Amino acid sequence: MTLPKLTSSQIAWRAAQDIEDGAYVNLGIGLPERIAQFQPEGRTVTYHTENGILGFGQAPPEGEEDWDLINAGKKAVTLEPGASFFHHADSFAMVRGGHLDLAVLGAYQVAANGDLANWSVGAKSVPAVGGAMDLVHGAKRVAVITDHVAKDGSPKLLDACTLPLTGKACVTRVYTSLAVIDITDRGFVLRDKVPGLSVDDVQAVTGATLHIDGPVCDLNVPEV
Amino acid sequence: MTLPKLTSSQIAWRAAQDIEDGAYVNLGIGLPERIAQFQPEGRTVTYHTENGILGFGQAPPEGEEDWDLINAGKKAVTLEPGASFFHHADSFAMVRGGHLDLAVLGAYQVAANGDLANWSVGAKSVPAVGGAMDLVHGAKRVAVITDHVAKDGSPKLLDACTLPLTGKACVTRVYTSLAVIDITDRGFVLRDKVPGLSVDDVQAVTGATLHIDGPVCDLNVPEV
Amino acid sequence: MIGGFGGSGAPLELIHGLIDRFLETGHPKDLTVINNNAGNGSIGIAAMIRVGMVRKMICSFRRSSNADAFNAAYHDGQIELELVPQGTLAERIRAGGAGIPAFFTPTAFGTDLAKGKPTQDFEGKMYVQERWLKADYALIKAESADTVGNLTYRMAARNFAPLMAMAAATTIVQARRVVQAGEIDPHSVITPGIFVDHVIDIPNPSQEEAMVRAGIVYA
Amino acid sequence: MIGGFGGSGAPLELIHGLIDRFLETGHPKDLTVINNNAGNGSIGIAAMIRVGMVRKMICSFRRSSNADAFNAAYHDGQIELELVPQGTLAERIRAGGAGIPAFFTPTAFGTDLAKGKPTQDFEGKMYVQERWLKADYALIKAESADTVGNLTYRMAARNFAPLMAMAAATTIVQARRVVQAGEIDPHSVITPGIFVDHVIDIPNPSQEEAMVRAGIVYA
Repeated sequence: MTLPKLTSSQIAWRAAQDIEDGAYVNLGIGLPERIAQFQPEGRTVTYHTENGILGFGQAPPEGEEDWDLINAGKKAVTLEPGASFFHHADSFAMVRGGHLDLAVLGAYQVAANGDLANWSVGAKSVPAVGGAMDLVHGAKRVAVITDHVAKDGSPKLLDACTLPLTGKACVTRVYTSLAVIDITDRGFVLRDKVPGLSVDDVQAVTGATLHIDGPVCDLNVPEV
Repeated sequence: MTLPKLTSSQIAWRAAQDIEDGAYVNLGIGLPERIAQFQPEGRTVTYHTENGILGFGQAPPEGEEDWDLINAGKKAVTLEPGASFFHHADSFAMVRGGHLDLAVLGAYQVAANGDLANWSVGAKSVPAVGGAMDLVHGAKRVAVITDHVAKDGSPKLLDACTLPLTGKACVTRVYTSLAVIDITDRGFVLRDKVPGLSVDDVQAVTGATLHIDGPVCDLNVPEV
Repeated sequence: MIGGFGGSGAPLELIHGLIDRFLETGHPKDLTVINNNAGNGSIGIAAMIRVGMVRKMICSFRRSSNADAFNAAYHDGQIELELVPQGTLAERIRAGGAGIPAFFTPTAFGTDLAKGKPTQDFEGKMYVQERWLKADYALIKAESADTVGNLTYRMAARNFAPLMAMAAATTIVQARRVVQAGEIDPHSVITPGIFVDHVIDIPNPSQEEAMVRAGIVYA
Repeated sequence: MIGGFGGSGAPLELIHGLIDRFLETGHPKDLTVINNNAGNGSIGIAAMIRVGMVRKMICSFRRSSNADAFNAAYHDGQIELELVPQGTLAERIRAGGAGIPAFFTPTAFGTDLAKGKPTQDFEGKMYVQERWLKADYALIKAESADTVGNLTYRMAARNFAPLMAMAAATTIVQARRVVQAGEIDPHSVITPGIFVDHVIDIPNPSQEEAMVRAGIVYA
């Protein structure tokens, strides 16, 4: 049986719904970046990038890129009114100092105590860490956006990470292709699940206990 | 017998002769500030003030003060071409990070090992420290400019300071009303003395041994 | 935390508004005030001390020709003083804003101001461990502010303000000029809006030095 | 230390001048290079690695679609890597420039990148002690420089450059525009001239991202 699941864009859409008006947000390279395009209308969100911009906007049309105006993913961006430039130490003062409302990152693995592994797949690879280890300790909320399981079908949500950690006890919410899960003192708490799946269906592909605490909502996401 | 001695302006004049072309210099509040007016012609010296200006110049004419353009002594100043403004953390990064070539401070007492006391006269006073404790550890050279003895005639140059320290082993040269004295691994070394005084005359009002290492020059200072 | 150094950068209108509220309601009181100085003349922080709102001052330089309010309260034991070297004060505030709980500095090693603090040898030299400073509120004065809180400052009025804006939970700014977002060049922003919570338009702000020289007394 | 992040801010003309000298004279070599990345494409730092000038890279992010030069040298064991979280890298460089030999950060606590480093509890949370980074030389790219070395930067090309200028014994700048002292507004100076030793006028600098995309190979 293939489980019904959200597309990457749909996970990004769902994560975007939780970003409050007026928030300062850092979106990690890759899938998290796509959250910006689903920002609900009427909300003003200010995006931060590690390389020294607050208030950047969408990508410019092809051919109009200015390669001094890029985000941490090296992609060309544009500026919104009220943008500012600053150096890397000030940029990470914003991160480490708790000034961001939200950071959203990708994950290889997330543990029920909030541990995150997203920077190294082990000894054979050439490791790369970027700003992830800073972001997980700085933002007021740290969320993860990821497929529910790895490409080989193994669970990414676990009792304990087996890959090298990015940070300990840092993640507070996980948006997956199957569910929205909070991380609490009790561990994983299921908040939303894809319609048509039972709690047992989601539990079966999760490597740690999913607690139920209040209603579990249907993850109704438009085709995006 | 009253010893011949330099005026305060003359001590400042002598200290100014040692400031090299191109130097970045911080002059403490009070007597040290007067060194700037004796800067030898043909030398460019850039003055730093703790409150966030590099490249300030002399006081404006009375009535033309801008009270947002002041030095650490709260005195109105002007700007030289090439000046810059920065915040207090950047200002003390310049100090602590070793970027200043010279800091000149006043002193209550200086010890033969370079200890300086210039911020507190003891328990009864309301103490004030300002930037002195930072300056003594940051600049490449730390000089003191002072009367050779205290108002009551007691020596200010001592084997060990009796007043609370500003910094340990930080002063490298002392300009006094009677002499120019270096602080070396051996202690005080007499370099210049006021003409007409013998080495013994200077030693008699100094609270630690004055070593001789090479010629002792006459302190020939114009009337200023 | 209150911005300003000497007679430049003090957010006098904000301070005086706070004094007015204290005189009317009795609040806020028992404040800990962080500022380089401990008040000059009879306005601003000096007036806060005189009316009795301040329990503790954290500053680097209290002595001045007219810091009488502080001196009187200090000698009476009504006010507590934490004296911090100026560069250490700036760096502690920056650390508070940057999520750095402690750092090492050569400043004050071997002096009374380092008594009781941990010390450590790095590369053959001794350093003192200093801790971050944070605050519930920062009151600062800016030259221009835009509608998202980006700030610029005038000359040496910048001093501690950008650091305090980072280190306070709530930063309240009085700005001489409030403009639309986009009107300040992104290159010229000194304090990005992320550090700012409230901006009040004060088009003709008082200058501390000028008021002290004029002998003005507030409250 | 070499400025730049991704394809923005790399002082390519300075780097390529250094490569030319190495190819002619065999010097400088066995360099330790500090930069956020470890070279992209076949120009700049990637070219330095390929020609064999670099013994060690200190960086936060080495992985990219075309960091082949580094990958090859790393897997051959010809180059040493010190991987540092990006914010810690920035703060360590700032600390080097600011005379702070060590500081505490929450970043990397409990991870492999904090192994062997001292940790300490402050207010109930664990932090890692990190040390300053200094360098003999910094090579950086500026937009405008004046004759006393005051610098401005273009957009996100600022990144690590102001920090590296502080932390290096000798800072060498390539500037797109060199102007007389006084032509840069003192409020707009990002790097004061005290941190700058040499300025070279490079009116039409190469942009790393554009060169990588064009597949240009240097040396």
